[in-house]
Amino acid sequence: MSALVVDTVSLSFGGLKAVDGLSFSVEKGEIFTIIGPNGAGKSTVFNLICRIYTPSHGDIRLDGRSLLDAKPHQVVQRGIARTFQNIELFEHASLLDNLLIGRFRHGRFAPLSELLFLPSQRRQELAHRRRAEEVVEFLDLEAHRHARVADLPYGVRKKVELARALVSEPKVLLLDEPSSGLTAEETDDTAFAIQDIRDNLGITVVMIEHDMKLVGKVSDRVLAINEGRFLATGTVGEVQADPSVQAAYLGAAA
Amino acid sequence: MELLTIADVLQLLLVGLSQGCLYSLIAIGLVLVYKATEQVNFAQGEFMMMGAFVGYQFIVLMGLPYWLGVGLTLIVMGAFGYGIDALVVRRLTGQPVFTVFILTLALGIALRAVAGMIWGFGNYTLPAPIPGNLKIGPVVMAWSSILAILLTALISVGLYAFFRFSRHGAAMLALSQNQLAAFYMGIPVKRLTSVIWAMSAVFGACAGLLLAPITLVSTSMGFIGFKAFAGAIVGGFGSIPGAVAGCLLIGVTEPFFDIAFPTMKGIGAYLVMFAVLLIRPQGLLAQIHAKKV
Amino acid sequence: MSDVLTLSNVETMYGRVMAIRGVSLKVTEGSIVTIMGSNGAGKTTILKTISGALDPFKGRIAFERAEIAGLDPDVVARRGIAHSPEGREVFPLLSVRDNLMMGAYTRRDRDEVARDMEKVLGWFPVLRDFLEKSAIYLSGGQQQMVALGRAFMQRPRLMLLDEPSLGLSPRLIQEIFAIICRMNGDEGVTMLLVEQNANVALPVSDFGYVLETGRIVMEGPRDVLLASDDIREFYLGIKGEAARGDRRWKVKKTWR
Amino acid sequence: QTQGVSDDKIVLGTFTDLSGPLAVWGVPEQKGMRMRVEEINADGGINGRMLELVVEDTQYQVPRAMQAANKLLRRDKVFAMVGSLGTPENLAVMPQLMEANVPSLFPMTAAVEMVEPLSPLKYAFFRSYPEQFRAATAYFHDNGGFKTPCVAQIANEAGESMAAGVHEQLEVYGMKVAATTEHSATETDMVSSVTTLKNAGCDIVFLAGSVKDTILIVLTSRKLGFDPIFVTGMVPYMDAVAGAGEGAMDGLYLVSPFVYVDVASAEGKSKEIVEAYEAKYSEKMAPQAQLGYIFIDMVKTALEKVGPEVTVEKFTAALEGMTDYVDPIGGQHVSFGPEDHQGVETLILARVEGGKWTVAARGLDY
Amino acid sequence: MRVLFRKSYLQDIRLFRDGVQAAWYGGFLALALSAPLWLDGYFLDELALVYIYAIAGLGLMILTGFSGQVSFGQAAFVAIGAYAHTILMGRYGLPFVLSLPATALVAGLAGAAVGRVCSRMHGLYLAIATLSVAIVTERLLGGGGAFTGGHRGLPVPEMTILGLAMDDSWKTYLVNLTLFTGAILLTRNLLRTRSGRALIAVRDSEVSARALGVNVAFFKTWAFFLSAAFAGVAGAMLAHAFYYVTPEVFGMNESIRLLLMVVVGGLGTIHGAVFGAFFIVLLPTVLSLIKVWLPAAIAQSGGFDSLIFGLILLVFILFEPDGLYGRWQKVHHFFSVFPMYKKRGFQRQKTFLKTERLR
Ligand SMILES: Nc1ncnc2c1ncn2[C@@H]1O[C@H](COP(=O)(O)OP(=O)(O)OP(=O)(O)O)[C@@H](O)[C@H]1O
Ligand SMILES: Nc1ncnc2c1ncn2[C@@H]1O[C@H](COP(=O)(O)OP(=O)(O)OP(=O)(O)O)[C@@H](O)[C@H]1O
Ligand SMILES: CC(C)C[C@H](N)C(=O)O
Ligand SMILES: [Mg+2]
Ligand SMILES: [Mg+2]
Repeated sequence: MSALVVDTVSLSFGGLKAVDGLSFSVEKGEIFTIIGPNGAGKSTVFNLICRIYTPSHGDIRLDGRSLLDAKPHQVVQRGIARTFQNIELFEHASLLDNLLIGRFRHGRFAPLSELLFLPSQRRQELAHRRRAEEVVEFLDLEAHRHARVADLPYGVRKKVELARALVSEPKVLLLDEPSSGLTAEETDDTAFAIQDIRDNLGITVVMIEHDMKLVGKVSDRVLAINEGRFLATGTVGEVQADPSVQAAYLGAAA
Repeated sequence: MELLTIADVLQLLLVGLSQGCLYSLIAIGLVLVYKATEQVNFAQGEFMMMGAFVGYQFIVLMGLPYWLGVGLTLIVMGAFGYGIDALVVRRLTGQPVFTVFILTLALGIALRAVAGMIWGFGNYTLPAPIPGNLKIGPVVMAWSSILAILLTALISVGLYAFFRFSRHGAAMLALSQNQLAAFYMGIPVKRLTSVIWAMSAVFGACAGLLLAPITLVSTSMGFIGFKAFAGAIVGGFGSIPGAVAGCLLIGVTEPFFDIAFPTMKGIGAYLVMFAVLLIRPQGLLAQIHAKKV
Repeated sequence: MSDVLTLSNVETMYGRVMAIRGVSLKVTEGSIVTIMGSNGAGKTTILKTISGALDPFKGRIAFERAEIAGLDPDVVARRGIAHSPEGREVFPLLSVRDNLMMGAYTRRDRDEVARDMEKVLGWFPVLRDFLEKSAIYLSGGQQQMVALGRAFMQRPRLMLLDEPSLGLSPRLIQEIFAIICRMNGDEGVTMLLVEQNANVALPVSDFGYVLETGRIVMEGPRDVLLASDDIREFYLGIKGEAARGDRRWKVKKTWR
Repeated sequence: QTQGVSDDKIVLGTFTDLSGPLAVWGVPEQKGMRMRVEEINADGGINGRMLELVVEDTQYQVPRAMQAANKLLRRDKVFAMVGSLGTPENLAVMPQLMEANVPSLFPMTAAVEMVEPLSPLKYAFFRSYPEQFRAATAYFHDNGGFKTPCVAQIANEAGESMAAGVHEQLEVYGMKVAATTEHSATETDMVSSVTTLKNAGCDIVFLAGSVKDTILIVLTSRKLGFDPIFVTGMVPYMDAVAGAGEGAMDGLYLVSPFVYVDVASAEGKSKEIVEAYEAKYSEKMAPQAQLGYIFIDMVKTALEKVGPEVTVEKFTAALEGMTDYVDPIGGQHVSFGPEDHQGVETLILARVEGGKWTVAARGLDY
Repeated sequence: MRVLFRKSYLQDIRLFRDGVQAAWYGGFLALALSAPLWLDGYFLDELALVYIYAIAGLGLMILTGFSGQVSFGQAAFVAIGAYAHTILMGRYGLPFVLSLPATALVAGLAGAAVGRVCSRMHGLYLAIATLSVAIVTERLLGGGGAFTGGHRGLPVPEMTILGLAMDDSWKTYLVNLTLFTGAILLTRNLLRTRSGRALIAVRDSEVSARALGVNVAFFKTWAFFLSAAFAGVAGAMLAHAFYYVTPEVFGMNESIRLLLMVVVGGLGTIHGAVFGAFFIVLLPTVLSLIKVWLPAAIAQSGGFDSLIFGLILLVFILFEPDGLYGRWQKVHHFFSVFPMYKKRGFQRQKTFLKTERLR
C-alpha cells in the first residue's frame, strides 16, 4: 500500500494556482523526489501535507487515512516530520535542545511529574537524550552539540534541521532542499545519510531537491511538476529525458 | 437616570471625535516610529508631555506670542527627538525591538522626573491656540478641538503620501523590515531613524500643545499615551490609517461607555481594545503577516 | 590591471570565537573571483566583513585604495560595493518592484534606473508577473532572483555574491552564471563570489581561493585549481580513479 | 534608650510623594518641615538635642512606602513618623509602626484610620475626610438647600471615604445621592462624567477627588454650561486650583480643617514665617508647606514639654496634654486629650474668588 | 578556565552542572539560611521582599523569557493572589498551608483564562492587552464592594503556619526563603523537561513548534497558568508583608516594575529573575542610603529618586542589554581567563534586525 497519497489536490493564492489538481503517491520505504522550476509549487505541496494550508480541493492520505482532519500540530503524531527550505530552527536554544524538542511527540503532558522531576521523568529524559545522541552521531554533529543554533553556519543548520526531524522517529520524512548550501563533499554525505535513513530506519523519504546529482544518486522515483501541475514521473533517467522537463527545469546542458 | 438627548449624543460624539483625534496625534507618532524602524516608543506620551512643557516655557513663562512659541516648541522638540535617537536609542541598533521597548519605558520614567525637576509637579495652564468655543445650538466644541481634528487629518494624509510616493518613505519601510539589507542598499539607516524620531517628537509636541488646554500641563499627562497605544493596537499597530481609525473608535465609544457605567470611567478604552483583539488578534488593519515556509 | 579590493590579515570575531584567522586576498579589476570552502569555513564572514556588516578585529581592507574596514555598511555600499547576502534577505513586505527599486536608492539617474529595471526583468521574466506581490510570498528561488536583481540595480563597481545559486533550479543556475558573466563582461562589474556549487562557479572565474576554518589554504588561477585533485574531489564532486568513487569511505552509520 | 533619641539628636522620619501624582502636596510639605527643623536647630535644638529629619520618596506607591517605612524604622531608627503622606500608604504602614512602638504623628491624609481605633501611638491633625464632607453637606443643606446631590469620586480609598461622608449625612436628611461618577487619577477628559451629572440634574456636586480631576471637572462643566454648586474637601486646597482657567474656578467651595494663609493677608508672626519661607525657597509658601511647618512645630512643642529625658510614653503623654496649641501660621486651635487624638476641631469653608481662595465661613460642623 | 568534561548524559539533565556549581549553590543557600543570625530585621525584611519579587519574577520569566509572551499585566495576578489569599484566610478561615496552594490555583486559573483568550495575540498586541487586564483588574478590585473591601482594601490576617505565629522578621524571612527556593526548583525542573522545552519552541518558531507536535495555544496558556500561579504566591506573601491589601498596590506601575525587573536581570535565565529582584528592590534603598552624601539641593528636590532610577535603568539597558546576568557572565569570564583576557575578546558584533511582523 502507498504510504502517502496526494489525490488531485489544488490550492490557489489569490488568482495564482500554486497547486493545480496534483496527484501522486509515495510507496512505503521509497525515496521519492519532487523536482520542478522555482515557484512550481513544491514547497506548497509540503505545506499542504503538513496542514499549514488546507487544499481547496482533493485529499491527502497517510496509510489510507485522510490527513485533512488533523490540526497542524497533530501531523507529526501521524508520523510525518519535515524540514524547511529556509530553516526554521529554535535559534536561541542549543542544538541538543532543538533535538530534544524534536522528541516532543514521544511524551505526555505530565505537569506534576515534570515540575517535581520525579524519577520517571529522569528516566524519560535520559531516554530522549540517548536518542538525540544517536542522531547527533549519525549526522556528525558532535562538535556543535552545545552550541547555540543561531551561531552555526548555514550548512550545519541545515543538518540540524534534518536531525530534528529524524529524532521524532517519523514514518515519512519530508525534506525541502536538504543539500542547498552544502559543498559537493557534504552533499555526498547527505546522500548517504538519506539512504541510511531509508535502509536502516525504514523511513519513507519525500524530498524536494535541485541538485540533480543527488537526486540521481538516491531517488527511487522522481516527480517533476511545473506551475502546480504534473509534468512527468518515473525514474531519474526517464524524467531527465522528458523534453518538457528539460525545457522547464533542466535547461540546455542537463 | 435620564435618557440622553440628541444634543447630548451629538455633543458626546463630537467630544469623542476630538478626543480620538488627540489620541491619534500621539498614536501617529508611535506608529510612525514603528512603521519606519519597528521600534516601539513607550515614551511617546512623555514626548507629548515634554512638548507641552516646552510650549509652556516659551508661551507662559517667557511670554512669547503664541504662534512663535509653538514654532519654537516644534523646533526644539524636533531636535529633542533627533537627539534622543542619536544619543540613546541608536546605541541599541540591532538589539531586539523588545529591548528598545524597555529602554523607552525607562526613558519615560527619567523624562517625567526631569520635567518635574525643571517645571515642578503641579498642573499648569497653557492657553488654547484659538481660544473660545464654537456653539452650534446646544452643542459646544472648542476651537482647539476642531484644530486637532484638522491637524490629524492633514498629518495622516501627508504621511500616507510620504510613505507611498517618496523614496525616503519607501526606504524607511525597507529598513524596518530588514536592517541589514537596507544597509547594503546604501540607505543611511541611522540618519533616517533619527529623522523619524524627530518627526514623531514633533507630532507628539503638536498633541501636547493641543491637549494642554484641555487637561492642563503636568508630568503625568503622558499617561494618555496608554490610550493612544490602545487605539493604535486596535487599528493594527504599524498602520497609520489604522491608528487613526482605532483611536477614533476608542475616542468615540469611551464617553458612551462612561455614561453607561459612570463608576467605571476610564476602562472603556481598554475593554474596547480587548474586544477588538479577541475578534481580530492583529487589529483592524492587520500588519502581521503569515510567514511563508 | 589594478586591485579593486585587497584584504590583508583580516581577523573577525564573534564574541570570543575567531571565525576569520588572518585572511589576505586580492580582487583585480574586472575579474571574477570565487571563494570556496566547506561549511563554517568563514566565507560568509569574509563577505560581511568587507561590506561592513561585521567589524574586523584586526587587519586592513582597502577598496580602490581607500580603507573601508569598520565603516558602516551603508557607507561601503555608497562607495560602490553591492552585496547579495546569504539567505536572500529581501524586504519581505515590500513589493517585488519596490525591492528592486531599493537597490537604486542611491541613484539619481531615473532613466538609467528604468532601463536597468527592464534588464533585470528580462533576465528573470517570472518576476514580471509578481511585480506588485509582496516578496515574502515568492518561492525560495524567486526570492533569490529578487536579491540578485536588487544588487545589480545598485550599479556597483564590485559585487559580493554569497551563494547566488542557492535554491535555484539547474536551468536557472546556468542562466544566473551566464548573467553574472554578462554583467562582468558587458557592464564591467568586478565579482567576488562565494559558491558551494564550484562546478559552475569555478569555470567562469578568473581566480579562486579555498578557505578552511578561517584560513586560506589554497589559491590560484582557475586552470590551476581546476586541475587540482583535491579541488576536483571535494568541491567539484568529480571522483578520480584513486579516490573513493561511488563507494562511501566513511564507516556506514547504523543506529537502533 | 528610646529609639531615635540620642544624647545630641532626635531622629524623625517621613515618607511622602516627591515625584508622583501628589508631589504637589509632598514637595512643599517637605520643604516646610525642613525649614522648621533648620530653624529649631539654629536655635540650639530642643533641650540640647538637634532634630534630624529623614525624608523618603514613595511616589505615592504602597510598595515603596512599605520599603521606606521599613528603612525609617529599622535603619534610621526614627523616634516618630511625622506628616507621612497618602491614605493607602499610611494604612499599609500603620501596623508596622504600632508593632515597633513608634508614634504616627499627623499623617498627611485625613483618613479616619489615622485616629481610629484609638491608640496611644496615633495622632491626627486633620478632621477626617468623611467629617469634612459631612460638614459640607450639612452646610449647604442648611444654607439654601439642594434637591439633587451628586458625587464625583476618584477611584481610590480617599475618594471612597469622602463620598462616604456625603452618604452618611444625606441619610440624616433622608436623602440619597442622585448620581455618582468615578474616575481614575490619570483621567484627561471629563466630558462624559460631567454629562452624566448634568443629565441627572444635579444641583450640587461633591467632588470627592484629588487636585487635577477637580480642576478638570469644574472647567469642563463651565464649558458645557453646567453650573451646580461644586464642593470639595481639603485636597485641592492650593493656588494652582484656584487660579486654573483664568477665573473659571470662581465659585468652587472647599471644606478644610486648616486655613491657608496667603502672604498678602498674613500678619505678625505668621507673616514672618511666610516671608522667611519665600526668601529661602523663592516661591510662595503653599498651604502644604505651612502644614509641614506646623507639624514640626507641634512636635517641638511636645518635646519641650517632655524635658530632657525623652521616651515614647512621656512624649505621647505630653501630646495628650497639649490642649492649648495655636498654630503659628493659621492661628488655628489644636488640642489633644487622652480620648481625643485628633488635633484640629474646626472646619472652614473656603471659596474661590477672583482666582484666589478666600475663607467664606468658619466653624462648620454637622 | 574550568573545563567541563561530560561523562554521562545525566550531567546535562541534573540540577547542577558539576560539583563545583553544586557547592556554590549550596554555599549560597547556607548563607541565606544563616542570614537571620547576622542580619538585623531591616535587612531581613528587605531580603524577604527580594525573594517575593523574585518569585513573581520567575513567573514572569517563564512567561516572557521562556515562552516569549510579553506581559504587562503581571501585577494583576499578583493582586488576584493577594486578594485570594487574604479572603481565603480572613473570610473563610483557611489555614495558611491550605490557602497558599489554593491561591496559586486561583491565580493560575485566572492567568490561564487570560492566556487562553490571548493565545492568538503576539508581541506588542499581547503586551498592551495584558496591560489592559492589569488596569481593568485594579478598577474592578476597587469597585468590588464588600467582597474586596473596595478601594479601602482588606486587612491581612496574621501568618500562622501549623499553629506557629510568624510574628518576627526572621520567621517570615525563612518562609519566604523556602518559597523562593521552591520556586527556583520548580522553574529549573520545568526547563529541563518536555513542556519547558515546548515553551522555548513556541518562543523561537511557532511554525516549527507546530510541525513537531507542540499545541501552541495550549502551551501558551500553560505558561500563563504557571506564571500567574507564581505571581499569586508572590501576591500572597506580599499581602503578609504589607499587612493590608488595596487595589493601588497592584497598579500598572507595579506591572511595569516587574517587567523592568526581569529585563534588567537578564531575560531568559533563571538567574536573571533573581538578579533583577535584587536590583529593583534594593535600588531605592541604596539610593536613599547614598543620598545622605549628596548636596541637599539635589537630593531633596522632588523627582531625584525617579530620575536616578530611570537613568540607571537606561544606562543598564544601553550598556548591558543582556541584563545583569549577562554582565555577571562577562565578569565571570574575565576572572576565569584572567591573565589572558582580551578586552575585545568579548566584543559585541554588530547585529541587525529583521521584521517581527511575520509569524
Ligand atoms: N502564502 C503565499 N501567498 C501567496 N503566494 C504564494 C504563497 N506561497 C507560495 N506562493 C506562490 O506559489 C508559488 C509556488 O511557491 P512554492 O514555494 O511552492 O515554490 P517552490 O516550488 O517551492 O519553488 P522553489 O524551488 O523556488 O522553492 C509561487 O509562485 C509563490 O509565489
Ligand atoms: N553569530 C555567530 N556567533 C558565533 N559564531 C558564529 C556566528 N556566525 C558564524 N559563526 C561561526 O563562524 C564560522 C564561520 O561561519 P560562516 O557563516 O562565515 O561560514 P560559511 O563558510 O559561510 O559557511 P556556509 O557555507 O555554511 O554558509 C563558523 O564556524 C560559525 O560557527
Ligand atoms: C492630602 C492628600 C495628599 C492625601 C491623599 N488624597 C490621600 O489621602 O491619599
Ligand atoms: Mg520551495
Ligand atoms: Mg555562508
